[in-house]
Amino acid sequence: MKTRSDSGPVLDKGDVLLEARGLSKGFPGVWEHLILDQLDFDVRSGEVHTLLGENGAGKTVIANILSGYYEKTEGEIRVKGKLVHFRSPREGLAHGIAMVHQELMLVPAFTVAENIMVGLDAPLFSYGIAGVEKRIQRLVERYGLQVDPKARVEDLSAGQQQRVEILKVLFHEPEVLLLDEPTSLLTPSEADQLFVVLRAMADDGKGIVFISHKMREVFAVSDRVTVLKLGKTQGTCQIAETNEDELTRRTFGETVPDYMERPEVAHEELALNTIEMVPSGLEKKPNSQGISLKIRCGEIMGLAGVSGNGQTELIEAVTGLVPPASGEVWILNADMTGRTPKEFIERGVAHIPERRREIGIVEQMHVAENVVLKDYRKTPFSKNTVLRHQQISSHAEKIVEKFNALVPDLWQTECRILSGGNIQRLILGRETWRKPPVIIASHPTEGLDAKAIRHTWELFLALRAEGSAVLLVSEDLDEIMSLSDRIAVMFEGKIMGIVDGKGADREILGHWMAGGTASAA
Amino acid sequence: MLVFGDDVVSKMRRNEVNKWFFRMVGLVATLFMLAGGPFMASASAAGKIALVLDVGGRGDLSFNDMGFKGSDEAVANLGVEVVEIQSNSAADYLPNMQNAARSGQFDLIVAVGFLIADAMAEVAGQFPDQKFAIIDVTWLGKPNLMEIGYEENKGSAIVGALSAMVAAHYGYDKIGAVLGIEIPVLYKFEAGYRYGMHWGNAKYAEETGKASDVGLLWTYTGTFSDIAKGKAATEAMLAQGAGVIYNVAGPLGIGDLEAITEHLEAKGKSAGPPFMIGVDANQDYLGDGHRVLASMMKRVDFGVYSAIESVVNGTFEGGVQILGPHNGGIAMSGEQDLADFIQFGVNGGAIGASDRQAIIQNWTGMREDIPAWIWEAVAELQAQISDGTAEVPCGWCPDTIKEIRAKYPD
Amino acid sequence: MSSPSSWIRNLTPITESLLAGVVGLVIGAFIMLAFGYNPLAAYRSLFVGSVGSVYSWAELFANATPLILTALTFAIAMRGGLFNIGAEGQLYMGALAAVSVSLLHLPAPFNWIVAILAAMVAGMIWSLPVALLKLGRGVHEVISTIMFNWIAHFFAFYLIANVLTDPQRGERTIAVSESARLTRVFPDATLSSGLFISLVTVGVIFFLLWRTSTGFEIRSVGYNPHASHYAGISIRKQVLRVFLIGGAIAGLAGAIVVMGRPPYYAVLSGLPQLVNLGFDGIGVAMIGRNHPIGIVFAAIFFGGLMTGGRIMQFDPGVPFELVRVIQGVIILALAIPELRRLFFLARERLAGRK
Amino acid sequence: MELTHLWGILFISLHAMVPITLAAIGETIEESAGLFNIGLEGILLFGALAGALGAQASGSALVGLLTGMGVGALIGLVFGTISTSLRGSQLISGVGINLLALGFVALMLSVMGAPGFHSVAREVQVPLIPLGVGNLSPLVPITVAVAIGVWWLLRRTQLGIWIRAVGENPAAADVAGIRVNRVRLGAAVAAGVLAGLAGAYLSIDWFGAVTKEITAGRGFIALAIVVFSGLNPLLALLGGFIFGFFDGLATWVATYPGIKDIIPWQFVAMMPYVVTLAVVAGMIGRVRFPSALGVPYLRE
Repeated sequence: MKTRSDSGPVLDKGDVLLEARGLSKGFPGVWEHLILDQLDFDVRSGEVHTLLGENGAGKTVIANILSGYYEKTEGEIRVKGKLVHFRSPREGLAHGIAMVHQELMLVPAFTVAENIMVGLDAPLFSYGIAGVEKRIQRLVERYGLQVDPKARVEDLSAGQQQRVEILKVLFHEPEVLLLDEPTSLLTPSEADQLFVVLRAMADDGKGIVFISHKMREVFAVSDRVTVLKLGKTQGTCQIAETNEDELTRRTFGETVPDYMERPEVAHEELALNTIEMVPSGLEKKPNSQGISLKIRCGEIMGLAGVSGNGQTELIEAVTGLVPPASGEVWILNADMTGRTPKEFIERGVAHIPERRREIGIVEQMHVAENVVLKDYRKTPFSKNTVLRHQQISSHAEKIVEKFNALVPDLWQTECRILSGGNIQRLILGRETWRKPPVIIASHPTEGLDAKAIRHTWELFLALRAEGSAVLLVSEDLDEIMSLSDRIAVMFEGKIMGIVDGKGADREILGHWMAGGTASAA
Repeated sequence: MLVFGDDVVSKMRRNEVNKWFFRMVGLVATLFMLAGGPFMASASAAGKIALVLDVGGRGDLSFNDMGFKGSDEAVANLGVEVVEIQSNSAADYLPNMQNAARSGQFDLIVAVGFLIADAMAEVAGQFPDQKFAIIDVTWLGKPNLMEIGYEENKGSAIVGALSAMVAAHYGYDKIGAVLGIEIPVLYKFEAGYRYGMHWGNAKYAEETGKASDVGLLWTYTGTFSDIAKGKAATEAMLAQGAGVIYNVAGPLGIGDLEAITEHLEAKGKSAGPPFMIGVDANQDYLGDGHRVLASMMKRVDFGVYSAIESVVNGTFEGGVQILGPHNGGIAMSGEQDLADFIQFGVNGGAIGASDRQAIIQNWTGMREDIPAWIWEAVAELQAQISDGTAEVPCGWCPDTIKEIRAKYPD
Repeated sequence: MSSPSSWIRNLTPITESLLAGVVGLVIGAFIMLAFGYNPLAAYRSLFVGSVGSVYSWAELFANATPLILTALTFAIAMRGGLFNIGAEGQLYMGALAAVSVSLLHLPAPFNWIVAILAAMVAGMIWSLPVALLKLGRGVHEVISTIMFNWIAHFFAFYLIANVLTDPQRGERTIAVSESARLTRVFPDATLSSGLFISLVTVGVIFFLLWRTSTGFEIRSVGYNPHASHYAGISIRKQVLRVFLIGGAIAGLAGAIVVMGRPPYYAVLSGLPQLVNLGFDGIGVAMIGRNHPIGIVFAAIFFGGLMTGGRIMQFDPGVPFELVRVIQGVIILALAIPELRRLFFLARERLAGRK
Repeated sequence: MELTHLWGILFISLHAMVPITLAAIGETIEESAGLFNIGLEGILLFGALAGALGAQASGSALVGLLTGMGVGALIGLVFGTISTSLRGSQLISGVGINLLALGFVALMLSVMGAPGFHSVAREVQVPLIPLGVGNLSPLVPITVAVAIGVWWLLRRTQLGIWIRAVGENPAAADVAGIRVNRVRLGAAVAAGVLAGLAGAYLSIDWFGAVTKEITAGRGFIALAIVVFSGLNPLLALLGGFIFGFFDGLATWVATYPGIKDIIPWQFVAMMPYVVTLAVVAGMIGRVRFPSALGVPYLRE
């Protein structure tokens, strides 16, 4: 497949397409240190250049600056040797630089074609939707990015939405494509398909910048790799000249254990029990079937799966946020089907939500208020509906201290100015201080540094030792395998299988995550 | 994130702005203090008058504007100075009256509108040496207060008779009344109009030998401001065969007349019938002079003017004065005051000065087209009302208006 | 927490509001010049007329009294994430309910309390369908409050003309009985003890919002309904609460106007003493940043403009409409958070030029 | 009921529909782009005054309509600037516009002769189209055309895609290279133009006069109609007609002899409001508004 795009320029392999020298970026007032510090980086025609690094290493910021969405603080950027200064993403696009954002930059109410039209430079009163749909079809066929141009984006799965994002930039025939963690929403096989696409585009002479923190992917697709740590480059090398261990060391500093040893906790009582339960929102899926999930007290159940396969709906059902479409939810031997979130909380269900800024906290309220977001109505924090600030303060202080949250002031600081990591610390503290019998944790360590991740894991194990049941929902297979007593895999609203955490086979899990039906050994 | 960055920068600047700001506030306050001499200004030679209006304010081309007309004439003829005080809310009535009285600079304070009655009662008692006058109120009884009441029912009876006879003459079997908010003063208009219609029907039968059964269409629109209601109500009445529409809702007359104008235009005509009857002021000049048949003039201007005049002449006396057909305080519009009111309309921007001649011509033509006996009949009723032989009912409250509606049905 | 610099920073909203006030007055001055009035003389009257004497202060507070309450109605809804512009209609109902209590001829000590309670209940009843339509049928409160305001308008007209009519004085309803009238603070000013009821309400709402779990829930839902649902707070309950509390306060405003605004103590036909109090409350709430204390200051400011505006008509002869123009410009200026910064930049630039 | 009555009520409804619908459609454009302007009432009032003055100064109704639109555009520009580049509060500036208009228009009228009132000569009013059964204002078909045109604009053009994208997800639009604030400003000006036209219609077509209270709450009714329509201009047209119909019907029916014995006029007058509420409550499904409605856009 060597068909060139209709308008794409002919490029020689190996030419430097995009080059950054001494790139720095600071957010004064928010971060004391520079988020990017004197970074050199380039991407050449015909290569896939991976930016590898932990969360918070500055990968996204680089991409945002190179594509024109952020302005750099210092340094220079050249496109094919010519010094440029982008003030907007559109200027970046005009120079052939396009970015696919990690968070979806889509209009949910629009169709796929309409979403693509948003970025077109068409005359005001034209309406080229038919042409756009046709061209999408062509791109879909060429790159195997299966998606219906007439479908409404909000009806698509996360993986499909990701494809729309890629289609959106492909439409502009970019020379350099920056993809920020594009696989985070894809199944392993979808990711592999994407890599084929990226390869094909590189072979077309485009330069691909691929951002990832997953080692497997780095080796699957890259030509070169640059490791980034806390805004500083740890060096660039050809993929052929390095290996996984070396990269892991450079990226994370240490390797994670496969399975954290822990003593047996023998409880027979069921903490969470769903009986043929179909979460609301999944009942319309083809062959939806009831989920029967049983978690004993003192057990950590890992729930693996690619996002968008029903985990969110399952969590909503077992926390009472949305009553299930059918079936029953039991918590500690009480039928909680159809009860309110408040009743679930009172029954002892803690919930560490995935969308922490959106539902985990009230951003405009102060730190202290957020710490008691679920407890303000209980003694000692209020008495006869009157809040007792003294008690709330000292409690919040304790939580902040115990979880090392960086918080300027309990009653002056609105939560919105806190970083994601600090918010997560507050939420972890709020949800676990009562030692709840049931903890539903969704991506609990996302955005935390390595030390905090370690703390969190230890916290879960400690709670487990005291008899708490944990439902750990994560896309990070490493985390799930390290922590879980048992691992369940979810795909398209169904539980594909459950295996013991100790000695779980990564390949079988991956197979289930992609919808395969292989049985556990 | 940039936003937060900005905020931090701005916070550093805020303190400085604050300090600077307080200095400025101080400066402004000082300026205020320095700006004036003593607060009360001196009174002019012939006298200074305060005119306190209710919330309707000016621009109704009827009641309130008539009050102004009276004071304007006093300015011109008597050399007094007049200060207009508008009320934004009923809460302003008492303070406005008090402020005027307390200032001591006014020789007379005139309140226009019965809603101010309670405020007047209090202030007139508080300031026994201040002279007051009030329009549309007759029940307060203070020695320093001239109360001027109007017999709107009688005037409405006269135009009611005219409406019924003209409608019958042009072959219509209905007349209409578009009223504003349901208030007692409007009951008086309604009562009189009903009486007049029945009188006119009887007179028509008597004069022509043909039975006349012109009926009444009427509606309270609940507004003195939404012109659309006047227009829609008038259109409805025209569709039901009304030949004359009585506007008893101030500015809604604009809509009444617009409806009539468009109704005529659709027939390729400009002159009525159908006609409108104007209210309070002489509104005959509107509609090119030939779509407003007549107006029930409530001479608020006379009331205001005579109160001012009595102060200037030193003949001011407290007590009730009733203005009605007998003394010209209530009258049907006639030729003598048409020119006067054309000027009123020109000043108000309602018509252009160049239209004057055409309007007078049209108006004369309109009136001449109506048989002389009708005008004579109207004059006869007016005389009967003046000498008391014709007793026009006056519906001041809901119960009496119900009786009147039963006695003089639609 | 209480360093001097933070103290002055806490004043920022106040200085911002004052700055907007000054900008409004300056632009108003130019408009006056354009219409041929002397702005200095006008502002002197405005100033002296609003704060120049005890009497003018009393009038200022009398004007502020109902505005504080209608602004609270709007503000508490805004705090709860709802756009309740129904104070206008609820106010009418409250006023009429307070008047109708005098039909009961209750003994003196209870009379005023019953009248106030009746008004609050009437206000709540009038806002209940708004809440129910929202909860049950998803009808946006902007639609329902606008419609209910108009329905209240005509319903009030009906009651005034047919049910509560004073048999001797058809232009108004029966009066509130003597024993239910709120005491006048000064013999000749229209200020009554209603002011204290307003201020107590401010205190109650302040306490409710920031010192009780109910207020916690209202604010939490207002900021983020999703997170509140997650935290176990019933959103539906807050919607109901916010409308009922708001309705009660607006009803109270109506009661205070008829019970404590001499000389009427009755509802006049056409509702001239009530119309627009609800809508003006929205402006007051916005200037006061939907904060009870801010609302008190904003209401004083509005009340001052109204009071001084009366005097402006006397000597300089500036028409009352101009006060509204100034109010409008001030509110527009208040809408601009950047004003402070623009102002600073302008000053910097001027200083640089020297 | 006779046929003439049906025609009469129809014409009243159509004429009442015009100002509400035009203002509502303007607001629809604006809200599609994410701006919420509560100041419609004020723009209508400014438009009414400007229309009358323009028509009289030029002697042409067309110029009057254009003047109304121009002044509306100016107010829209002020609102848009405050709400976009100045990052101001849309609600507060809307309330400010309402108050400013209330004061300014009354002030203007008071220096123009009779305070509070200004009439427009018949010759410079918009000429009506005689249809035999009644006279129709040309603004009626224009309003229908505007509704269809704006529907087309929002749903079937590139510009419409941009406007709606800016309202639904300004960050996504920004990434796609759309100047969010510029589009919003344009939408605010367009809304001002339509509201200004609606205002001019009041003074130089429907009533032939300006008064200080000429709008009588129509701006707020238009806001309600926008909510009713769920930002579909065609539904706004329908909503405007329904309201206009029942408003006209109420006033019309109240004139019938005998009706007052059955039901007091005050209850008849409530009809348009009750019916609108009932229709909205009876609609299936909740209306959906742009996700970013009312939220100022700041690039992170």
